[in-house]
Amino acid sequence: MGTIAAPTIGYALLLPFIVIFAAACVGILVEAIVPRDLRRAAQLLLAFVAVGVALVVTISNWSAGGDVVVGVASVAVDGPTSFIWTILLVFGAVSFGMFAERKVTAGVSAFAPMAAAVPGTVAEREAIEDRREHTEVLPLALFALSGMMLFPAANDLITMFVALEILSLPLYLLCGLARRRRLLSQEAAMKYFLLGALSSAFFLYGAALLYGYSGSFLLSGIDDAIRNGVAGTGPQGTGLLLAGMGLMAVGLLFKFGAVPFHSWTPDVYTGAPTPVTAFMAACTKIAAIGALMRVFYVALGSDRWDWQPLMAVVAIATMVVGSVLAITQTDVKRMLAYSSIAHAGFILTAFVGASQAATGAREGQLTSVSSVMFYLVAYGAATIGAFAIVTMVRDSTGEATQLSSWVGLGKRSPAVALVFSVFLLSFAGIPLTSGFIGKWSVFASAWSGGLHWLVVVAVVVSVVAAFFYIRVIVMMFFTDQPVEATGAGTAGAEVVRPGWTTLLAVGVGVAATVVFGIYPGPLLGLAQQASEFIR
Amino acid sequence: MTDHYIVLSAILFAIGTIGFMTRRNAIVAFMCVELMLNASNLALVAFSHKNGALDGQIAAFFVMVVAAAEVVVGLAIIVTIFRTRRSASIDDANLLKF
Amino acid sequence: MMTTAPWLTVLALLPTVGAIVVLLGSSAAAKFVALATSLVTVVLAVVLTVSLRGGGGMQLVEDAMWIRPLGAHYALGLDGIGATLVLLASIVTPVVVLATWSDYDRTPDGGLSTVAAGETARYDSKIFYALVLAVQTCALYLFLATDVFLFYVFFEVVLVPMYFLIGGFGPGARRSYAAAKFLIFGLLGGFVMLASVIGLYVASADAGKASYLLSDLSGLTLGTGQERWLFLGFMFAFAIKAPLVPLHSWLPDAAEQSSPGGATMMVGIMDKIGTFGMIRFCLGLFPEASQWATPVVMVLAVISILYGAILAIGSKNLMRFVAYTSISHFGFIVLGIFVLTRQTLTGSTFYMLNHGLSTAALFLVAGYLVKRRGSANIDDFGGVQKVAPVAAGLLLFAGLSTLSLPGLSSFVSEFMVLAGTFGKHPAYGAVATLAIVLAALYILLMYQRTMTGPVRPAVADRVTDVTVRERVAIAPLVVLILLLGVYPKPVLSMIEQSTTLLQTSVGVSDPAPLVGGTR
Amino acid sequence: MESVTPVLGTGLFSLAWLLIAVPAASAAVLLLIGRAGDRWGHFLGTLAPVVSFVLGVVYFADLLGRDEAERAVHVPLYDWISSGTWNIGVGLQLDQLSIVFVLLITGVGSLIHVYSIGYMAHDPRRRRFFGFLNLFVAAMLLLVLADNYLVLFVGWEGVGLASYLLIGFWQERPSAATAAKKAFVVNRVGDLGMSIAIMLMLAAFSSSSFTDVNAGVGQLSTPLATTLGLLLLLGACGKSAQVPLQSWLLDAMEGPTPVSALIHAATMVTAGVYLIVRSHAIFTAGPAASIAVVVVGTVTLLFGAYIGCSKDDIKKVLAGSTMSQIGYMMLAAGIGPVGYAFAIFHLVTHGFFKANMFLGAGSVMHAMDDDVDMRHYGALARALPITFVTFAAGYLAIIGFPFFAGFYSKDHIIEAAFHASWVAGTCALIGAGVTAFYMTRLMLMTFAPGKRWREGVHPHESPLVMTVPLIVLGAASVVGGLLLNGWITEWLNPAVQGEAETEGLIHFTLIGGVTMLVVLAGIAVSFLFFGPQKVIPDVQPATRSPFVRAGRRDLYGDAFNEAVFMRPGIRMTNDLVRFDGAVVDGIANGTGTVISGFSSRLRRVQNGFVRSYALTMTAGAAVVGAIILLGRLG
Repeated sequence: MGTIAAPTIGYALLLPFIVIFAAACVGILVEAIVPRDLRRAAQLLLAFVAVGVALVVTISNWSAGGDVVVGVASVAVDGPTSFIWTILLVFGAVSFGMFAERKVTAGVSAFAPMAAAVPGTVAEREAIEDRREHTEVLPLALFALSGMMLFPAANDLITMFVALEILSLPLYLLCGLARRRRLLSQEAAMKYFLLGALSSAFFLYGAALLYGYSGSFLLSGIDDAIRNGVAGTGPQGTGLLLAGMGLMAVGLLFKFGAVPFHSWTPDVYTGAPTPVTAFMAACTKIAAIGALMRVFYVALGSDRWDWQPLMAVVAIATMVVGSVLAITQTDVKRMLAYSSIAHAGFILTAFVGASQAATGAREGQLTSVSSVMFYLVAYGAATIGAFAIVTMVRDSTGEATQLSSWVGLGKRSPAVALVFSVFLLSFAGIPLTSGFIGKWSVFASAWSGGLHWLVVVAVVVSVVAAFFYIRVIVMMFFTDQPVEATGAGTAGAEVVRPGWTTLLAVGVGVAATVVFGIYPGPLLGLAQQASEFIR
Repeated sequence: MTDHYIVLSAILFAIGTIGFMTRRNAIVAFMCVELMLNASNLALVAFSHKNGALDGQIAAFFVMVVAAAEVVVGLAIIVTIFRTRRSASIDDANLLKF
Repeated sequence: MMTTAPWLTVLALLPTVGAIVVLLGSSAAAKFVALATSLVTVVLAVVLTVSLRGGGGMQLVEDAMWIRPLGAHYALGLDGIGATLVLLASIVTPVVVLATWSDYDRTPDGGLSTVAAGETARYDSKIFYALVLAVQTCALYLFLATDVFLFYVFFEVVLVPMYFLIGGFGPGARRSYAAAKFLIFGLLGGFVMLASVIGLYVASADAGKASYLLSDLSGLTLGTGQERWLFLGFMFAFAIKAPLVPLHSWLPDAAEQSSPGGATMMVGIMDKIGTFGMIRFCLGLFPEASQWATPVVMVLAVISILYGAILAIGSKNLMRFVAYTSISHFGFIVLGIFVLTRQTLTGSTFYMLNHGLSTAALFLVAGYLVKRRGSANIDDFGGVQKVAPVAAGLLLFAGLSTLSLPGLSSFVSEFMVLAGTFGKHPAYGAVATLAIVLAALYILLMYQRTMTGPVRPAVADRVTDVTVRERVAIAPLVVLILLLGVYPKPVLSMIEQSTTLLQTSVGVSDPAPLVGGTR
Repeated sequence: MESVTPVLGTGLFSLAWLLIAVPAASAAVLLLIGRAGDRWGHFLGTLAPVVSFVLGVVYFADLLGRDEAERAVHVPLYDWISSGTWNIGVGLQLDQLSIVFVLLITGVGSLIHVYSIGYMAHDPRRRRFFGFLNLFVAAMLLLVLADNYLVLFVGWEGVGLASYLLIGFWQERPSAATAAKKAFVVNRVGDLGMSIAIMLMLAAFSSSSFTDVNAGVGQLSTPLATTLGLLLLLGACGKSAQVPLQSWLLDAMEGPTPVSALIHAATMVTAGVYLIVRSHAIFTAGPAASIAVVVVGTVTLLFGAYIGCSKDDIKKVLAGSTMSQIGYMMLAAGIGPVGYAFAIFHLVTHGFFKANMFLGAGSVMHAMDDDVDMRHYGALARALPITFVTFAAGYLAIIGFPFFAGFYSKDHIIEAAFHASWVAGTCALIGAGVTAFYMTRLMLMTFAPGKRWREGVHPHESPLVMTVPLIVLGAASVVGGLLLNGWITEWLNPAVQGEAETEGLIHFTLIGGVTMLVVLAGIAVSFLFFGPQKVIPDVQPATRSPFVRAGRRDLYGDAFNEAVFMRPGIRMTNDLVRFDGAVVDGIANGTGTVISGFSSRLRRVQNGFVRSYALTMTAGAAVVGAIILLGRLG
């Protein structure tokens, strides 16, 4: 000993993350250097190039094969990581397309011209007239994306915590940047921030307790401790383990939007600018469930008898609350927020099932991780597509998110209503959409894990969930236009033709929903191959 | 001996949690979160000491950095809201509900 | 030549192609395209059915791996049972198209057609026919699928076009409610079945190789408890679709709020999926559990028979009336399936065909009258036969078919079910036979209230006799009902070959005659 | 018991299906052709039963020429329902029994068709009427020619359908529509028994053919055979309007009178008797069922006679009489082998004289502007001489006046009944007296002097096309008994395993003498009340006599049905409709309401306050801890 061995970093494998992170940093510089007129173009170019490069590298690393722990054992680049990175990058890029949209809003972006200006003041009006905009949103989003990539790949708790904050902090800001309805946007930002900070604290304290139990931050170290009982055996040690497990769960479930840690979701999704909502709804959920599975399968997998009942209860609560509350919503974004909660519940059923090779899943059988990952693709595609359509349906006040103004959309804009229906059907789990295959696979994993009763509950809740998606379809296609009521706002919304980037988001959503609904085999196979965490 | 630190950290964490739920001022609420983070730091350091390894203490540094970054973002948000609403009460921001 | 091409795929996709052409073409052309497509489908269906060789097993089999990780195959096959229903789905569709020929055409000023007083259809004929063809495609896939997953997919998908058919073209203010109710019930059944479908996958994966092929699954050995649970999931879904009391409450609403064409597609074709599913999947996959459940199912079936009949007597709305008669008839079909003798299985399968034909006739003729009178309330009619004797005659014929008059096809099937049941479970058979009295009562009461007696002024003003086109639309049904009543043998023997195989695989044999060797 | 094995029909007999096909085809043409056939439809419709009659005569002649053992001819046509062990074919069986029916149906049927040409001349829907009549003839022929019970059942229901269509022929009259429906539904109750009987046969023998059932029934346990017999009896009661399923027949008189003559007097309603006689082996194997037949027959013969006494509607008197006469036939059939041939004998003669009288009644109504109330008749003998004479022939036949048709057929039955049981015999005897009473009453009220015509009624004799059938049937009423007596028992006995004794034409016994006296007494009583010198009130006089009121209300048959079946049935239907709406549908809708109510309530928790969200989270964390601990403890 004596000499300090140079740490092996494994830059090649980390490259996708590094590229995104670096691009974000460069983006900050761009803000400082590039003239205002060119900034937007430069940022867009930068972001898309970075995502493109990262995607290429991820895929090439993945196809080269091999699950490796890199970055001084802090990051695990294994099958699930590669899969999650890929879908994160794709969905990230698609959401960035929505960030770039300017056509629907008459030449300006969806973001505040000057976030610091108090709404309604001269300063704000000037900024509007100046056609200023915050091009920082893209670097911020890139930072968030890099955090999201790191979060599910983190192999030790401290890295995970740092990643959590990297992904959260930019999102807090992004939430407050809506151009219209500034007050709501700011409120959303504050709520998200305060509650997010609280949950981070829970997560961190849980991490500390697990460290206290095992003497290691490494997931494999905790696993070792549980298996072999190294450090804190005895009742006190067990108490640390259980408390740590519980607190970690709180922190992670918060990010995932599971009941009872979901309260922020509807408010933030509603208040945030719709592109940000789409980004959050799709990508944060991916990152959070990735991290959740890594911690609970790798570090706490040997103690799953302790957390499975807990997670089963949470899964049920999440499905039920999300679905039931969505029924009475009157705002599209809010309804989609509750819907995302319900989907979190469905995903959790597979997570609880914990059907992995380590727990006796057979060769060729769908594992929990693979089914969750497939579900994420289906859910993400439909979510981003649905929010993209939300940005297109507008009236005089901006986005017409009141469901009442969607009435009769099927008559006025059949194509858009049809596409939206496809997303809704996918959410509802109707076959020939990817949502159905997703539902099938998560329930199958739960069943494989022996949780037959949970599947039964889940299918019954699915009916309730389907009900509110159908309600929207009814509104679009079957409800008659109310005879022009006197009040404003009841007038039906119109679909504004968006730019190609938003159309791309819709297109990717539809394509993924339909293709993976009809022919999901290859993607499922891919998910299946990439479903085991490295320890 | 270490156990006492752990207990203290737990108490601090609880105070932070309760404070967050009871205080209306956004800054104070946020400070309560900081208190919880520091409780975690204390626990990390204590466990590090107990385990005879340094990684817990290093972790505490990470946490401090992250906390600092969080303050930056948090204060920015709170200040903006304050400028808009002329109030730092978190109960006043109550447009989004149900 | 018949064996090389994927004929079953061609058959099932023909309506889809038609639907796409309908959607792409003009509204005016929609009905012609729909009629042409559905006629080609009939021809192909008949040719394929006739070309079936004996033996009763699956023929014209197609099998391709579809979703490998799930073990789902794109697998189709035609046997005697499936062929019967394929014929039904093929025959009823052109009849529906022709019977609704100009109902949903746009008015000369481009407005939508009126479907009831003060209500217009929500869409025009283009959408209507596209949806009808879509339902047909789904139905054909359902009757051809030899893979559980493929079946399940279409089991759920068919809800969507059907839902739009009800909600978009129904006559009443409550059509959205009825459509939603239809869908929710359908989804409830579908999702519960999903649990069982998944359970099957896990069981087959545990057994070695995940596969949804019927042929693989039927060889699976399941634990008793497991088999029963899985069975219940399937049965629940089928019992909603077929509707068995007490899971029926969606059907009267859906039928009442449907257009006649939509109701025909729904009750005539789509609901057969339930009873077909019981035969193919409940019996095929879970023979032990099916026998375990038989007492309960038989009780429910008998209750359905009587309950539906009594409620039909009490119905005040023509469409609702037909729905309740169907509930009664589905009771017979289910009873026959679970009694599990050769006669009842064959009879039930044949019953599905006959019920489809006679319900289609009943719905469509009622639809002619409802369209003219502008109301489906039984009390709004009276004396129609004086002003529209042919319509009244057709309605009576359809009614007689519904009450299983001997000499008409439905008698053959109903009698087979009843007599077969009686031979094995005399008490059930005897109680179920009460329905023949109730059936006479409900049909003739309805006929008396609507068609006979003094002509009501509103009827005299509005109701005219059916047109030639409308008669031509119903004619094939009439001919088939008569023909199959007098000479059902070709269909029966086709079905029987498959039910014989099924009975063997379930492991049941017919009760021996009380007095042996008289033949 | 050894049974007759039918020989396979070849040659001419392989065309026996034409018997049925001709009227069926004619019916199809008439019903489908539309107005184009209005001009010639009734001719085609009349031709069809005539063709069948001619064919029937040819077959009859052929059978006459055969050995007794070869007179049962089986003509299999095709496989109908083959499934499992069943192999039910459609086939015809021409034997001594069925050929008698064929001749009766097509013979009397042809006459009635001819008569209808005149009777329905002014009805705009005459073509359709003939279509329905043809349909009836086809179905009735199928019924009697079938070689197995299931095919018989097809005909059985077919005649029911035709009966329904014809009773309700004047559909715009609500009473006609109701009567038609009632007839069908009550018949269906009988069919219930019939259906279950056939099911039982299939369960027992895997076959429903007469041959197999007759051969196998001996091996069946007596209770089962009795059950089978009782079920068939239920079917027979429905079709033949026997107590307790009698109530439809009186209402069925709503139909046009030729229909009443053909269907509700001569042929269809006697199908029950045919069924019992055809099923002789079953009743032999289950003697208790035979006793039930006797009881039903006896009760009905009195029941019908009673009703016949108290009606003023000429058709209803005849209907009551029909019930009563069929009661005699049932009684005969129930007695067993000694009675089968007599039952059929009476059935045939009854077919003649009752058709005759119904057509006569039609002729009277025709003259009286469709008035059916006998209190508005009187003195018609002079106005309608041919009708009167033929009617009188029928009258004498039915009361059993010596040497008229009924004299032979009915007296045989009364005698046989006395041999079987003195109770049944006495009842039959009383029935004969009552028959004489009400028939005399009818004759007196209708034809005896004393006009009670409504204003504007100018009776005139019917046209030739109506009177010729009357004459033919009147002649048959006179000589039918003379011709058939003796021969028919010889002819039928082998087919029905009968042991009926052949009596000479002039054959007086003690019972016969007593019968004669009773009949005379009935006539005398009738003259006492309704004689020519008596004033018959124009409207039905009110009465407090419970017996008269009971008779006028059909002995409370309808009241009973209403109280026991209809009203509870309606109540149950209404309750069930309410139940379906409130409970079954209520649960479905209620679930939705509960969920959305729960949803609106739960929404309130999402109150927008960060601090309350934090509380939720913390509470959630506590719950998480609790669950983990509970998991550990459990």
